[in-house]
Amino acid sequence: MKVVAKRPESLYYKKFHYCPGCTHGIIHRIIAECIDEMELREKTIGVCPVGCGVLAYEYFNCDMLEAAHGRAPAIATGIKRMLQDNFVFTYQGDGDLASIGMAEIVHASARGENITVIFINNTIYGMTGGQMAPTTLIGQVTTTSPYGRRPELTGYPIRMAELLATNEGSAYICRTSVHNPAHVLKTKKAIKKAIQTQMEKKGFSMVEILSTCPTNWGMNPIEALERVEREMIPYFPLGEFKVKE
Amino acid sequence: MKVVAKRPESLYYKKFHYCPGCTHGIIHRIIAECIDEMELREKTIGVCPVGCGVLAYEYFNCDMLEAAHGRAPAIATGIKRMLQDNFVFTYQGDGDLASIGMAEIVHASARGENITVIFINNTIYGMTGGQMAPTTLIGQVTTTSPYGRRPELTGYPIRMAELLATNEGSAYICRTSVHNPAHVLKTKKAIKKAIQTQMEKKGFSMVEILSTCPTNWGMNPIEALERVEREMIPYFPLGEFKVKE
Amino acid sequence: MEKVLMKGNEALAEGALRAGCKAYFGYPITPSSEIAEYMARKLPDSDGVFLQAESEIAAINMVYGAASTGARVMTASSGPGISLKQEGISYIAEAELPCLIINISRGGPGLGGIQPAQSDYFQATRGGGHGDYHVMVLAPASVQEMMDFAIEGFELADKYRIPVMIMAEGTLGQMMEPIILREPVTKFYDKPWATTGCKGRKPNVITTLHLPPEELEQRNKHLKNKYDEIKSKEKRAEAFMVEDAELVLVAFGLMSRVAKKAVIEARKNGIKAGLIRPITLWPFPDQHIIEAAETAKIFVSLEINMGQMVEDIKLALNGRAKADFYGRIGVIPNPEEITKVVFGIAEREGL
Amino acid sequence: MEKVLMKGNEALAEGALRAGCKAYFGYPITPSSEIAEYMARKLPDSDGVFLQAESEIAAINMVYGAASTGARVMTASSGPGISLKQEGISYIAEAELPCLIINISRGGPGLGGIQPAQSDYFQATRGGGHGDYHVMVLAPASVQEMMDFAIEGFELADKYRIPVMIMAEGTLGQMMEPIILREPVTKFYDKPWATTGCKGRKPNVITTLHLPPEELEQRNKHLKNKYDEIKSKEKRAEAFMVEDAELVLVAFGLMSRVAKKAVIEARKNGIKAGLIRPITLWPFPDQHIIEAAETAKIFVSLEINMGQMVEDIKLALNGRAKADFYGRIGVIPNPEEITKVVFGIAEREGL
Amino acid sequence: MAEKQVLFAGFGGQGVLSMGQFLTHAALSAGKHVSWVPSYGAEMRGGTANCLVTISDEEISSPVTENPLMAVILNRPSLDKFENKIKPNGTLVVNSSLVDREPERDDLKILKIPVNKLADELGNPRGANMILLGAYMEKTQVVEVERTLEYFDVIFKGKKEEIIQKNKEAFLAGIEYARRHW
Amino acid sequence: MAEKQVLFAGFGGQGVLSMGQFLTHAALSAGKHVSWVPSYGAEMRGGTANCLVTISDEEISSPVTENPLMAVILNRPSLDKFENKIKPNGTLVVNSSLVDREPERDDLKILKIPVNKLADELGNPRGANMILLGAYMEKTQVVEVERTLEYFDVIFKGKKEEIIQKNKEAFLAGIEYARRHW
Amino acid sequence: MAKGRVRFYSDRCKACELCIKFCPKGALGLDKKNINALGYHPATVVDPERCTGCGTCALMCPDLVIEVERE
Amino acid sequence: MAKGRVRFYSDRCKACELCIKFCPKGALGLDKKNINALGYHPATVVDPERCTGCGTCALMCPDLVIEVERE
Ligand SMILES: Cc1ncc(C[n+]2csc(CCOP(=O)(O)OP(=O)(O)O)c2C)c(N)n1
Ligand SMILES: Cc1ncc(C[n+]2csc(CCOP(=O)(O)OP(=O)(O)O)c2C)c(N)n1
Ligand code: SF4
Ligand code: SF4
Ligand code: SF4
Ligand code: SF4
Ligand code: SF4
Ligand code: SF4
Ligand SMILES: [Mg+2]
Ligand SMILES: [Mg+2]
Repeated sequence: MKVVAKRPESLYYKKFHYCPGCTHGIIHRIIAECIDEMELREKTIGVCPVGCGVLAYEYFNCDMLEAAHGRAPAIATGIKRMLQDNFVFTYQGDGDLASIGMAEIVHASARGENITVIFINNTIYGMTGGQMAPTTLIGQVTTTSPYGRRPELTGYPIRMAELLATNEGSAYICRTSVHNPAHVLKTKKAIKKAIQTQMEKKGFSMVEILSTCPTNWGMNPIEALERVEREMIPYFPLGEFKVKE
Repeated sequence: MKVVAKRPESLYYKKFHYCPGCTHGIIHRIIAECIDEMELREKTIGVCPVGCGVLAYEYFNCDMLEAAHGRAPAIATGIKRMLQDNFVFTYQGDGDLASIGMAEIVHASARGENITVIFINNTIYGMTGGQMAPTTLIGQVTTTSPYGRRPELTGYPIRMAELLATNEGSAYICRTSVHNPAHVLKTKKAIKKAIQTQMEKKGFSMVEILSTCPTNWGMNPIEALERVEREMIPYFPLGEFKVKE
Repeated sequence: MEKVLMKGNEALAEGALRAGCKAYFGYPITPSSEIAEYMARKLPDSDGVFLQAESEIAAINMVYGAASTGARVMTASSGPGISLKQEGISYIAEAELPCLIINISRGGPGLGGIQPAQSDYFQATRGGGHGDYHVMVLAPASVQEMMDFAIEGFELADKYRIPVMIMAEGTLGQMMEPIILREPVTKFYDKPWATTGCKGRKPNVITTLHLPPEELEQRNKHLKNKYDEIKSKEKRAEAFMVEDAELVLVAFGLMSRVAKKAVIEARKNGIKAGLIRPITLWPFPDQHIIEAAETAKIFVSLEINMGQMVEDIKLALNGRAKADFYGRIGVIPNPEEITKVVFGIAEREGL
Repeated sequence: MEKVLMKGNEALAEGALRAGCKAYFGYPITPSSEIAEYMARKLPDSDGVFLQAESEIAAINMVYGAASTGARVMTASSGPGISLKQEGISYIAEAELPCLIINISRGGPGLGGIQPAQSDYFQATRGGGHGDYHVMVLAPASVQEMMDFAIEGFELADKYRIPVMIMAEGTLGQMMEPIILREPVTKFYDKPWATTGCKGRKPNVITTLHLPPEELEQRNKHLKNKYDEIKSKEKRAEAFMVEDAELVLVAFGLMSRVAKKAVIEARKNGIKAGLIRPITLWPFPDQHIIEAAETAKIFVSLEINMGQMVEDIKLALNGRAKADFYGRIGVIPNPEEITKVVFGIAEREGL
Repeated sequence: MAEKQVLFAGFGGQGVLSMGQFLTHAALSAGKHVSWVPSYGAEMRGGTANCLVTISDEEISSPVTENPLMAVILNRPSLDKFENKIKPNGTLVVNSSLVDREPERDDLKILKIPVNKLADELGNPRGANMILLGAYMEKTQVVEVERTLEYFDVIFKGKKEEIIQKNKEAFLAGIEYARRHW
Repeated sequence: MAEKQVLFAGFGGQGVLSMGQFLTHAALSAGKHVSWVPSYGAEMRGGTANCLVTISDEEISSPVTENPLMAVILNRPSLDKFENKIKPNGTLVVNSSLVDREPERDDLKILKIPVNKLADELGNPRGANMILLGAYMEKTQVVEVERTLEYFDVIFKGKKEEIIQKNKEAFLAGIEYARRHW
Repeated sequence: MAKGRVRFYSDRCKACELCIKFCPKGALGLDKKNINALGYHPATVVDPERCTGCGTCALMCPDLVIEVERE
Repeated sequence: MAKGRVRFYSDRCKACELCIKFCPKGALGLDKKNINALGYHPATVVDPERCTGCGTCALMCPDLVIEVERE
């Protein structure tokens, strides 16, 4: 018998605190698989966000830091500048990266900072109980857009991949999704490519991953995956937005 | 005899503190002329940056506020949300807007905030004595890039107009220059269009104006204007990047 | 009067609305987020503005902008967010813009925990930002006061052109108690300094820049005079059984109710205990402490931190009596625990 | 020994380099910018990293990241920028990451002015951020000390795993004096906790999150113990003519040199004056105050602010002697002015 | 009635907080002084939740306590955490569907009820908490159950009729269970 | 020598700060204790600038003072601001090219010199400050001028030879002027 | 037909049903008879014969519940 | 030829020479004989006859020094 699926070495076997069916868990696993397969665990330093991923340091079996809300790219910059041959990644939600941390992510990208950002876009603030995010879709009901997000009041969801792709310093920018097995595999590929980009010192890399928040969307996990396909992908098209050769 | 040129009502006749030949002065004047010509002085609320324009409130003859460094768009948002029929503008340098104030400007634009931003891009921190800005050109010597800006260390100059144009909320985004009379006139036109955009409640408007800093560039004022044409415009192309109808 | 069961955070938000609050700018953070959420639901009803800012920094600067138009406006956050607002608060204090700032406190430092704490006392009372400035700080102890102090806070803010902070332990924001709903405020202050467009008057300018040292000194003196006036008029505290007290507990916020229970227990056991509850943390009600020192031999500062308010008690006492400290962090200590502490100290001090 | 004429800011930067500083992250602000500019020129020589951050917030978080790899790193700013760093400083203090933070102070609040001030004393000593934490604060009084304290600051930071702040008036950063260049530091501390990749060891984690209240309380107690240790070992002050002094001036930083001159003048006129100069602002050298109170009837806190350190003096005195305050803002008062103040007080007090 | 403090504890998803709120509302309707203090932590998913309800005839000074008179425990970790905190001779109500050990204290009045099983049987798995609450209130009468039933609609004001009905059914099932087994 | 404090004041662009630095370096080279305290304000363009140089044989306690012994004044606003601060019987050196009024105090030793004119004549308009400094030092000998000339290259270390030469010329022109007119 | 073997660490399962939904062979279901310590009816193999060991269930499981082997 | 008249508020002038550079008629120059209170040789009309009143000088002047009239 050949082992097809097994927990990766780069994850401890601690239970995740995530809600049932939340795709944070899937993404953790595939990041860890990439680190295993590229044999980087002992060289890796990960930076957690404030957001549902805040405790990721309890799961990843490598050196980890916990950042202030939104500042992971600055912390990663500090680390990477001191340890240029290590693999440094951040794991950030859409509130963390696209709201409070906007300046830090835009500048990390503009500087061509040699770090890899895993960006979990679930169109909501999960951890704090379902407030609006900059990525919340038009019409979406959240606790701070109780009548649905209205563009005349709060504008339009920000497409971070497209925005960061305008920076020369961005070397690899891609948007993927994990709403079904095929896309999980594609996401894994993208993460590997992002890591490669960093290890080849080409500049800033980011994989934006469309993710679910069944709890705060008020859906069961399967409905949530369906929403990704039905509502999110049309506004947040998948694909590579920047590939520096 | 017909008066061809005269100080605009929207400026006091106080002497500017700007260095000889600094184009901040030209830009002040044409903003005031636009306000005069569109009869908006009594409805105007301007927000000054921290930067060489910090004292603009001593020059503009209308209600004015002085913001914390980089936060003018947030302050303007607070004002505009309370006074939706007034004309609210910010005046910001490239350190103010593109460095410390990156999050505020991106979000004001993403929200489609009905404000007008006059963005003075002089590729340097003027007020604090010539440090590097996010817009500093490759190779440019500043006090914090004493060996010339090197992309492998600090990435590439950010093109704010292009970056903000990716936001749906941006209604009018344009880049102009004031390095000769024809472009001064074009800049004035662009400012009017931006104001119009706001008064028609179409959303966020910004005019990025290429400006000089003879003092910190170590040039005389005329050489400085030549540099704008020779070095800045090739990297920061002029034109309209977003015009929402 | 009919009482309504409400969460502390919601009562505070409702109080702000009744005080005529026209805009809320804030960034979510536990345990304060219900304030934003309540405002998001209710402000549109009164043509008010709810806007979730991109960050605490943006939020406090939106408050700066909106307050400068003369409207009653507010923001709410918790420790880490309040830290981020420090620059903005310093600006607002200097510009003398009235507004309400809420800190529903949690444990720090760093990300810390989300459980109740009072460890932002210094930050609130000593001005965590740069420069010589103060905000008025009110510390409610019940859900009713969450509502009442929101209303009172706006009044004080307008009266003195000062940012007013309401600081409450996370638990007070999260818990429910029945409260009486207050009448809406209908009288508002004139604000001739507001920047609303200069039609019919000279332009107004709001700035905090004062390059000539003399001008800067003048501004600082002006602020100091205002602070001195507030100190002379607005110190508030609740005193409970202090007339003959030999041992005085000092505690604010929800913590003071635990302390009250301990005082009752102590009295039952013949210990002459009393309680002073500072209602204004700044200005600190030192006069109450000084008066109590006429009978009291020892003061015990009870705080959900490592010892901060105890300094203000010592400053008030200036050697008149002993000042002790008992603190926890991340938990509101229980009446049982505090009672034990009181008994212990009373024994030690021979009371 | 040959002396070199240097600006205070440059001497500080050079001191940091000699202490083995490997990275500088900062955002320009008057009157601190020369530190960044010096580092930008010199750090590349020693394969160090100079990076102008996009903001003070980014800068302090870059410091967090770089310090966590075990390197000696620093940032510098002035009032408004230090306010913006408050959240980050609270995180760094909790995470116990050694680093150097410089505040070349100017006048506030708000944008204020760029002239010298000491009005960030509370912010520095009381932790302007959220939660119970402290940074060590050193206050140099000469260009030589700007260099010396940079070296000493890194030592203390590593020794206690604590952020160390050097606070100096703008003028001290801007002025030139001849100094002796110190020898480079060659011995460094082991940092087994650093996150450098887990090759050959178990993974390291640096976090400030402690959700279980017990864990949070434990962390806070651990920090408090450390702070108590520092308080018992590291209080520093310079005493000048205090043995028999009846009137003791207390002043720190450049201001203390003005005070010293006033003491000399006063002594010439038969007034028994003395001076205590706190070198560590936190921990505050209260023992020096208490000892001086054996002869002194009155202490006068001289500050370039509206009265902040005077609270620490009062806390130290606890009623043992009077404490007065004299302050300016945006200007360093002159020896002539201070001398007059001293004469006035001496007369009033009958000394 | 002297002051009574009741602790409800279980997983985040078990409706622990709303049980407490329901009781608080009921007590308020019955003219009591009340307070409801939750543990909170939306920032943390998947943890345990609890809340403390105080009911009194007089003004409530301290709404917090470490030693409640009664505890209603919905899962094993909560039993481990709170068993020893209950006041001597207090009451402990346990969801025996999820708590797989016996309480250790012998001074407590212990009431067991397999609510998940009962809820499954009732065809209303989300009703477990109301079953438990019904049983608890029937047995202890901290607030009169009859009055509570009168106020049922008021307490659930704003909720869909169907939901109120389902909750009432579960509540009644709990009362029923208590009458039969306790 | 007792402690001497000299104030230099003028427009930002007039080289006021470097005059002071030059004097400070010269005094250091001559074995004195020195300090140089600038007004600073790169944040504000177009304002006035000044610096205070202290020279002493002993350790300098306070490097600041409000009442300098001497003031070198390059423009009118500086005269207005500082005339009354100079110590009784002190020295006031004035750039008469730009200061269009007479000093009012009569206890001061007043030395006037039209440096902008002289600099224009020298074909070195940026040399005005060095002319003034040369004249001032020659007249007052706060630091021996001969020694200063010896150390000229050291003080300007790192500058282009041509620039040093131009500065020296201007400095000498100032000495010359002082010898002839003062 | 079975060429695969799946193993469930049921104490971790949160009954999200993603594995069930995406198993191409319909081999999985919830175990209604058991409640794990997290309070859920965990997922399990209802028809082991169908499993081909394709690994899809493990690929979609957010909680590292499933290990898959194939012949 | 002159159809224009320019007026200089010389006390404001900082001698940046932008007006001089952009005057299409070469009508302007610095007044080397005067130094204004700001310390500059202010710009002035050296050849009034040439001025057409086109306004370019005022358009480029950063310091509101110049007023232009045209016939
Ligand atoms: C400075 C600061 N502001 C706010 C918070 C509160 N907070 C914690 S997580 C979070 C948002 C999380 O949303 P997101 O980044 O989208 O992550 P998710 O939980 O959705 O994965 C917020 C606002 C905080 N901890 N610190
Ligand atoms: C929070 C804060 N950080 C830094 C500064 C210092 N500062 C003042 S202006 C400025 C940059 C000005 O550059 P820019 O915005 O490009 O304007 P310019 O002067 O070039 O017109 C800086 C860093 C400050 N006042 N406040
Ligand atoms: S709250 Fe949302 S994002 Fe967070 S763990 Fe639960 S489902 Fe996932
Ligand atoms: S420093 Fe530069 S930008 Fe500022 S006024 Fe002078 S020339 Fe203009
Ligand atoms: S391995 Fe494939 S076939 Fe087997 S249970 Fe999992 S998904 Fe179904
Ligand atoms: S996907 Fe995993 S957690 Fe979800 S039901 Fe299947 S085994 Fe359980
Ligand atoms: S108006 Fe035209 S022609 Fe006349 S001086 Fe000005 S630029 Fe020259
Ligand atoms: S453009 Fe204006 S400031 Fe410049 S030289 Fe001409 S008149 Fe003077
Ligand atoms: Mg999210
Ligand atoms: Mg600039």
